[in-house]
Amino acid sequence: MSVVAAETAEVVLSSGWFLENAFIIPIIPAVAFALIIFFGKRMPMKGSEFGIASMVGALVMSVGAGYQWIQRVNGAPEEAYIEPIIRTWTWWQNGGIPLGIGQHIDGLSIVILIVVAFISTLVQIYSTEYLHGDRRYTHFFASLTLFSAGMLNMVVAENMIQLILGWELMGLCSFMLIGHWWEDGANSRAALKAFFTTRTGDIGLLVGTSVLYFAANDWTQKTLGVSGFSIRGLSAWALSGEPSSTAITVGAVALFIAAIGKSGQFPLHTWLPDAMAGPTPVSSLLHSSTMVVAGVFLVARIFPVFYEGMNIYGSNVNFIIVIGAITIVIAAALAFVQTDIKKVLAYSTVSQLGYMMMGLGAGAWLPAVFHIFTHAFFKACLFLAAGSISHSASHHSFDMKKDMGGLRKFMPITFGTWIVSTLALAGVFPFSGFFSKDEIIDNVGYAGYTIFMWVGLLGAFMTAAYMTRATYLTFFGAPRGAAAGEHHDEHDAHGHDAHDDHDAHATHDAHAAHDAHGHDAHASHGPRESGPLITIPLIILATLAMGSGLLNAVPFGSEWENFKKWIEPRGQVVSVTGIDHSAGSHGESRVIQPEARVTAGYESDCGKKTPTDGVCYAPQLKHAKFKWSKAALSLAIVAAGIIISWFVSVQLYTRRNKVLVGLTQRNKLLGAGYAFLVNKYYLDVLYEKIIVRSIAYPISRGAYWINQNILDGIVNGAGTGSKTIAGWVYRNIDQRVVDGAVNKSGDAAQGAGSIVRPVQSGKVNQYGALLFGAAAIGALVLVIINT
Amino acid sequence: MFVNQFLMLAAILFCIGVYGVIVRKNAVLVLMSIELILNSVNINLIAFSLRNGSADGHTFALYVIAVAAAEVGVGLAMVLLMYRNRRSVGLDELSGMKG
Amino acid sequence: MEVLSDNNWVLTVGTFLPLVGVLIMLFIPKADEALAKAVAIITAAATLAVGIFTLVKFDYDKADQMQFVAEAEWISVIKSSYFIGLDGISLPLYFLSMVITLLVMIYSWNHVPSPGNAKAFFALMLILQTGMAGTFIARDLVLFFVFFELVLLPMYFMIGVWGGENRQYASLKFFLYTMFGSALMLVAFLALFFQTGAESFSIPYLIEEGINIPKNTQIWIFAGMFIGFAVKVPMFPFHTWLPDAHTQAPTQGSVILAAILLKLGTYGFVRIAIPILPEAAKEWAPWIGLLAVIGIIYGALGCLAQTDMKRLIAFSSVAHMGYVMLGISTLTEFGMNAAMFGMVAHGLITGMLFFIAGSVKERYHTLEIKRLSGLLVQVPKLGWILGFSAMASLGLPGLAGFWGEFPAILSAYQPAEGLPVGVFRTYMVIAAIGTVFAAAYLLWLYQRTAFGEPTAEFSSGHGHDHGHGHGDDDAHSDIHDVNKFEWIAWTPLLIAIVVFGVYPQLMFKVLDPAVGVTLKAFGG
Amino acid sequence: MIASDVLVAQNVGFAIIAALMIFGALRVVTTNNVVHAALWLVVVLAGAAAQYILLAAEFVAVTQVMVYIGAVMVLFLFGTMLTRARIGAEKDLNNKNWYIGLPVAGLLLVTILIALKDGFGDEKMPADADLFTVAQVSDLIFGPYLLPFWALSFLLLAAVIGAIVLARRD
Repeated sequence: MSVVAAETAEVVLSSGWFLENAFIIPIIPAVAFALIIFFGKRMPMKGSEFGIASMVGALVMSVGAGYQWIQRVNGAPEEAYIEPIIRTWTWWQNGGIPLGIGQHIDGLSIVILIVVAFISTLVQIYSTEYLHGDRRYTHFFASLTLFSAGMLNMVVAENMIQLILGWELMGLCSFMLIGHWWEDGANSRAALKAFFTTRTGDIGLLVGTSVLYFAANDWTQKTLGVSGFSIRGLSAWALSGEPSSTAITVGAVALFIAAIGKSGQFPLHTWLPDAMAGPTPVSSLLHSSTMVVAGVFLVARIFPVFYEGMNIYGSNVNFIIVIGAITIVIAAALAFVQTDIKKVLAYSTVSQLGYMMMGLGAGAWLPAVFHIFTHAFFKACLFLAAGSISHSASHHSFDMKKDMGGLRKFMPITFGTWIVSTLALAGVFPFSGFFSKDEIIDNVGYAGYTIFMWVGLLGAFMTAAYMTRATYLTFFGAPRGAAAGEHHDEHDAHGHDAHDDHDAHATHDAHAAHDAHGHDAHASHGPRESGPLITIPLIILATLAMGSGLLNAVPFGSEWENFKKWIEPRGQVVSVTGIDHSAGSHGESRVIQPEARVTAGYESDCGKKTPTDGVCYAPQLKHAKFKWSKAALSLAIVAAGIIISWFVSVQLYTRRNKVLVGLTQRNKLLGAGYAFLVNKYYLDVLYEKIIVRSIAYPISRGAYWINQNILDGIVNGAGTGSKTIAGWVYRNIDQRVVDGAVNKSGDAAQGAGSIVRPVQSGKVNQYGALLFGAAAIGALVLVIINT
Repeated sequence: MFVNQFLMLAAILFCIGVYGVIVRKNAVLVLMSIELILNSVNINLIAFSLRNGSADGHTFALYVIAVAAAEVGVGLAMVLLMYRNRRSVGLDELSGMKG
Repeated sequence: MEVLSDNNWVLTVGTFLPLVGVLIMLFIPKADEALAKAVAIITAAATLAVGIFTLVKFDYDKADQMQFVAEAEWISVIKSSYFIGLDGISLPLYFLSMVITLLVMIYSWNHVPSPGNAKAFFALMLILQTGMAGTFIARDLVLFFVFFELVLLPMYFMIGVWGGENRQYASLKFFLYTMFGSALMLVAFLALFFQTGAESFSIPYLIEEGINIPKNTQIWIFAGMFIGFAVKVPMFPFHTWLPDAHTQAPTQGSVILAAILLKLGTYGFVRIAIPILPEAAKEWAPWIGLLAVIGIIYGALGCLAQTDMKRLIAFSSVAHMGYVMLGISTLTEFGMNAAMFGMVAHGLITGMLFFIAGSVKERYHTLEIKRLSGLLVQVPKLGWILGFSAMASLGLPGLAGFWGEFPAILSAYQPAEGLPVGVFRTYMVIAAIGTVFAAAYLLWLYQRTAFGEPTAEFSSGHGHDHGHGHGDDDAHSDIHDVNKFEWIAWTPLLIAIVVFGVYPQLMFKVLDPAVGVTLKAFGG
Repeated sequence: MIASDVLVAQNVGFAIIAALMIFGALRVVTTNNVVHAALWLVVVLAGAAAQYILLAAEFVAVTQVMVYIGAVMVLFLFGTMLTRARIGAEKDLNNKNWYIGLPVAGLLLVTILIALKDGFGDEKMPADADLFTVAQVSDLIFGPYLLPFWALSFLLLAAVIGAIVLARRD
């Protein structure tokens, strides 16, 4: 193989305008945001045109970049490491060290860029119809566009600080979008909760970034001429064998906590379902396909840090994989007891994110990223379908049991897209989900994490089951409630599902949405298919949900593994001669080698032993050999899930089977389990009722009390202290309260003993006399002793 | 000059002050007597600092003067308050601390 | 240190021009308020013009050196001279003070708090301006002290005369508290003077000499300065004057107090205490850090307990200055830069928040969070600006607040050598947790005041299908959205918040070299 | 010889001043007129200042004059004015415990005198003692005695605040 190295040593990687200027992509929507804010209201389409235009622009540029990246990869030799395109400008400085902002474009960022831009475009188009006539239509598009700017910026980020910038911007936008209908307290509370929870996770982000910076900075400055924030620097440093295991482990764990918060992993997953209080397009974009994968993206982005920090491959269990596995199961379990269709999808999102995390934890980097890719399409599609249902069929209710059922007749397109995406989510061959999820499970097993492979299979079973239940409740059986055309007003919406107030919120905000819509037409006629602005995005997404899996169809042989070829960073040692060390030049652009040469031998395997002649940017990853036997197993499990769930649903919801109906009421154990699930394992109780309450009320009150009474007391003591003494004297002089004073000083006197009591004449002079008399006697004694 | 002449002068002043503190009823006068005591102490300090040939005594004499000033200030303020409250500065009406 | 003293008249003019304005105002009849205001604002504008000229003439490649240096005999008896100069650390604050004063005055055009008397009010603000600007350019301890105290009186009157119900108490507390601080500070200065051979009060000289002071004496002197400055900052536990002063002060007072006055303390640390007494600074740093993080958490908790919007903002200042002090206490360039940036950012953001609080008060005649609701419905622009400022205040990246907060936390991971690393790393984690609290109280405030529907008592006459409480529309007639004076006064602040947030290098480029010089003693 | 003259002069001066002081002090504690008492106190304080000069402590003497006779006495007079309607003699300035006061004071005096007698006997002051300069004093204040100095400034501050708060009418 080293022969290959020799002859490829002179290969120059191709580049192109789109790759060189990918940093513009986030700037487009940022500008659009400003335009919407300032001129949006005056535009004919109330500012949405800016948003859509910017998204299209971003999409075009991303695709262009993607094309050129593929050229770049194809131009390179088989195993060669593909130099990412990195540009930095001085953003701020410290101690003379310039710290940059710029772009770091490689396969990963390209994929996410395209996904984000693409789905944002569709969702914005969809929203023009869905939020038509909304009171804050313009603000909605402003936030949506700003969100895209944040996400894209995070994706192209060259260093951690820039990444944090995008990360927090997304948090802000999700706050504004979840609370879009803030007239209703429930929505604004949900928004607060979402922002607050992710912010809690961000502690990890801040701490982890700091730790890694100080641990890595010297090495990166010396070796690569970049700061300890730079992603490239961190990756190389992590694999260089430099880092002390504690530093990198602490850093990795801290960063992963941030990922937990953002990606709704256990135990910080509780905010995501509540986030469904936002308008459906928001749920579809932010809380299923893009923003929530930010955590996963973070892990994938600086994977080497986690690879070393968590000792992936090296041990048969680690933090990431455990969290991922737990999340898969608990979230899937929760999805069974939801009556709100959006909440089912929310929990399924959480569970799928668990898959991605588990994959990354097991070193299955590629399948995880691929799952981000496919999941984005089918999950967005599912949410938009749910939105379409509530928009046109169920009168802005999301309650499957109350307001849906039998809708497949009324809305065939929505139904079809829903089914396709459901199958994809369940991982049925040949839909996209199969190729990504099954790969994850397969690789997890292959990497030696057998238990977790079984957890994954269990998750697949549950996924299939709860999606079947949701499908049945929504599209089959007899129409109920609004689906049957009847208009229930706000009050019984409040009444229903007393045990789970979040459903109440969901229905409630549906009404807020309805107020916002202004036109009350839905009340009159029954369900119907939605308009083209809604269905066309659905169809597009469904198509991708079906087909996108073929990009990396492992079962069909290696020539189908384009995704792997284009995206996966190759764990090769790269000689650092290519990189110019003219760092620190203020201001002007600093291009680090768009055309790095590929040198060094291929046989040295990054991540296993430390590189000698050069640096590694990525560990060499294992890839499972695909076997139909294993696939068959998982497919069988999925099929079982679907069939069983279908049977149960029919019995439970249509036939009203005596055995099943009310089982949870009859059977103590099941009842308890049901309550446990309905209350989300009581985590919310812990967070809101116990932790937040205690801080918000007793603790802060206590601190404030200390402030007012102790600190302030000491301060005022200087002035009012003497005042009180005087007041005390005054009170005692005052004849009217003399008794009380007598008692008071009486207590003091009793302390001294009732013998001395008569001495307490209260006359200052006598006290003086006593004092000096005692002194005199004491002095006399001393004199006598000494003489 | 003897050391004692100063010390004894101080002692005499001190005792006169003590007497004043005990027998005087008017609060202002009591304060004055206290001033006498403080001054006698100062004289001692200065005398000793001359005897020992170090300036420490001076320092502390200065400190004592400052403290005395503060004490008079607060003392008179309290007397004022007391007078305001009950039109008299007689200390022996202040029998509130009676046990 | 080499000093550049070309066009050295700039600073003197920039500092004392407001006093000239005051002189002119003395001859304006009290009745003619408009004229008085006009004169005052023109003076402030002229001052700002001088400031801009300074900004232009400033040699940014030599930001680490003192520029526009002027030195003249002053009080030769005590070897104190009129010695002024400007370097990268002073420049932003010096300029900020001018901007804030002008904006506050513009805002005051139609917001003169009761009991009126615009002439005196504006005159006081001009005097304040001189004091603030002077403090930032003084290079001589006595001069510094004079300016430092000059700030005190106008603020005392501002609170005591134009303040709220409880103004007597608040102003007296503010005054005595700060006096007490500066008394110790003065003693410390004198001690420093004598310890360095009673040669000179000039700061550069003292920086040269200070290192030779025996360590124990240094520690005591530092203690004196520490209390003097800490009261001004204010650091826990010397902060209790702040909420009262802020709550009682008129809007303009609060803004100036938050934007500039609090910075005098931190500036004192950076400019005087730490470079002159490095040894003592090292000894004290862990304790300063401790108080800083206590302040962060404690201020946040204080905020959560508030029911009054303005008081909440006041407490948030305690928390934010905690970050600044944490940065300073690390004695590293990272920390100092963060602290300096944080000062300016806090000045802009909290100033903005106080403006908003003032306008809300003016419209609703209350700041009770309970009674305020649905600002976004009744005064949408004001509501969004409040949201923006809250976001900036909780340190959202892309806005100015972040650059004071994050690097400060970052720097605590690796303090200057000689400081206990473990301790500071603990501080770092606590400070990071503080950011969550910041988010909590600010967003909670925002959710309670801006979101939802207006409360019944204010919603009447606004067409919302809610219980028309006691429909006295005259009480609500003044609930209007942002007016033009407010726009003029606020826009620069808002723009600055965004600009510094998006491109912090603007300021770091100026600060960084100067900070490096300040920390020479620590091998920074 | 001259030295001895000086010494003599000193001793004479001391005797006269001491006598004045003692007499003044006695009047302070016995007079029936508060204002007179204050004025007698002035005599004593001035005497003390004189004694300081004899004891080679100009600075303290000056301070004594300034602080006491300048400030404290004024305070006293003000106190007198403010607390008493009319100036002039009056009866009930003393209470009835002279029978306690005299013995206590006497006992104390005797004891101290005895102690001093066999404490110092007829030890003499160093005749050629040179004056203490202000510089020496200030060195001490800002050197070893810095801490008490601060404590003192705290005390003064507290006194100021206290006085304000007490005397304010509210």
